[in-house]
Amino acid sequence: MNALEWIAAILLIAGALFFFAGTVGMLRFPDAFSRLHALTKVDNLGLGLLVLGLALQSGSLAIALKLLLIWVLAIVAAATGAYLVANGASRRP
Amino acid sequence: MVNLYLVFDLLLALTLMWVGWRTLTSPDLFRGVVLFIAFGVLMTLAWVRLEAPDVAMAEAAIGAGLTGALLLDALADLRARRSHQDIEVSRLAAVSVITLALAGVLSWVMLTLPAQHASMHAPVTQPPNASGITNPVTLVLLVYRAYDTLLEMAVLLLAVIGARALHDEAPVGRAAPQYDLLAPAARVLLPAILLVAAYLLWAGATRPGGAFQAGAVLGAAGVLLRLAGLLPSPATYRRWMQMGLVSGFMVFLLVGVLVIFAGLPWLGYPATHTKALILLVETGLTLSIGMSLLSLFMSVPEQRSPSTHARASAS
Amino acid sequence: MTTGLVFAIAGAQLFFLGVYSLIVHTHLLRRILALNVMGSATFLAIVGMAQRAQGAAPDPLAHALVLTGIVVAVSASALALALLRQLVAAGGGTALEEDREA
Amino acid sequence: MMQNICLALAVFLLLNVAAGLVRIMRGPTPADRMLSAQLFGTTGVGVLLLLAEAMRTPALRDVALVLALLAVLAVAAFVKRGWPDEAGGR
Repeated sequence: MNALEWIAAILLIAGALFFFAGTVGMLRFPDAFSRLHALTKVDNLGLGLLVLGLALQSGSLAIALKLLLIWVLAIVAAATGAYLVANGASRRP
Repeated sequence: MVNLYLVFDLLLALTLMWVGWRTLTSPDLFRGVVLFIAFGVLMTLAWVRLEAPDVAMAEAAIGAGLTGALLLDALADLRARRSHQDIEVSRLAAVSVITLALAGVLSWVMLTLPAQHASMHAPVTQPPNASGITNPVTLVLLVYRAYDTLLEMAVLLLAVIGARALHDEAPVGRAAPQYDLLAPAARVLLPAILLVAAYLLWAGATRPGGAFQAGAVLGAAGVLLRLAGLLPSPATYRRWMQMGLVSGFMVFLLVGVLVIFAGLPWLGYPATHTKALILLVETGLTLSIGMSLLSLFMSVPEQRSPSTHARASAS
Repeated sequence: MTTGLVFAIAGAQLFFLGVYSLIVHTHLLRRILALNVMGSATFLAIVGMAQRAQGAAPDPLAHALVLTGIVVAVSASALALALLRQLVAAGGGTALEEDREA
Repeated sequence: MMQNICLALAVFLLLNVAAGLVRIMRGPTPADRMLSAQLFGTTGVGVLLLLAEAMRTPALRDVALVLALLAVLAVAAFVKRGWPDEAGGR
């Protein structure tokens, strides 16, 4: 493995750890709002680091851009969903 | 060295069975529906492992997206949201034993059946002419089994007619509340979704994708707009929608019949303009499938349900 | 054990799980869910069996069949849900009459 | 090597998905269940991207794209229409 692949591998593992942290938070945190906090780490950092790692070692600009697009769209969708659920939950006893 | 693929497959299959089981046994139907959405995500992964990316794409759009939205939407109209097993103990035991035995027998047959079968693979991967279509699934759908696909569109159309016979479109008169982020987000996402639909339609000739996936994505875009309250009153575009609904069936039929005058068999394609014709048919199919899914989502008796009404005015 | 066989057998279990649920539950939404699970299970069995041989190439015929099947399944579910809502709106409840008497 | 890492991480993420099921089961509120479903979708996108690399199937990125875009649909339907009044309905 060359240096670039090492960096990519480290990014991928770091991303996976954020997925793990998010899942642990989802299971351990006490209420919906703090669980939401855990979920957003997965969408932003978890998927973000994963995309970065995969883009680095893909060696193709087209693939890297597509991965970036997937991440941006996932963030827009996830942020909207998180906001809607939080807003709805805060308006209900 | 452990075969990691086998680990992945077994873990996925077990999770899939567990989610299926809990979907169908949870007393709380809302939980059942959410589990079914998770089931759709897991099915997408299963298709990927079965080397069926075409199917995975449709499942991602329909199983993990549209079906969930449909079920949640229907659940809102039901007052009875709990469901229990409703059967005597003796019959329950009989049903359990029989279904378990049948599942065992079927699994045994699957395990012992010799793994030889006639595959379409060889003829499909060597196209008879230079059609330019290299995605084997698209070839099956539009060339080898075009008759099936045509009739499948008719079935889809029948389902829409059936649903619309029950209700007309519900009005979308509900004002969007101020806090609502869904409408602006839908405006941002809409161009992306439409672009993806067009890309999948185009990609279908050579890569996984095609009319069914693009149509599902298109339908999802419509459903998102409707949920965000961005669709105008159905009365203003009813005619367009009806034309869209029948476009796939009609274009397909027209192409299928017109080629007869060129001396070709029914639903055959001329050697020269195959790709253009297939793309034309696929565009029609995409519109039809998208409109059908949106139309099925819209044919709900929203105004008749008191519980929905109360919630609508409260929010 | 190949990937195809793993998912084909999972499909077999899920199918009969759906049958069981269809029989023992009377709530119609549950039955629609059960039919959907049975549909997915059938699709898994079709594609899985086509691919059960070691190193088998994917069968495009099975994929095309399942692809159209998924679209038909969702439209059938939507029609069933529309019927269920009509039943509820007409005051018929969420179970069929013969089931409520039993 | 890289493919093995991706595959191993995909298995790891799938384990996370299985663990996340516990939250869908326990709830207690509908919001909790729906958030878990959203976690499912995002983790699914991650698994698809990793498998695209491990299985050398670029088309899986398109599947991930579709999944990432349309997972919001269920949440939107939930918030707009399907939010039950109480944790377990009635």
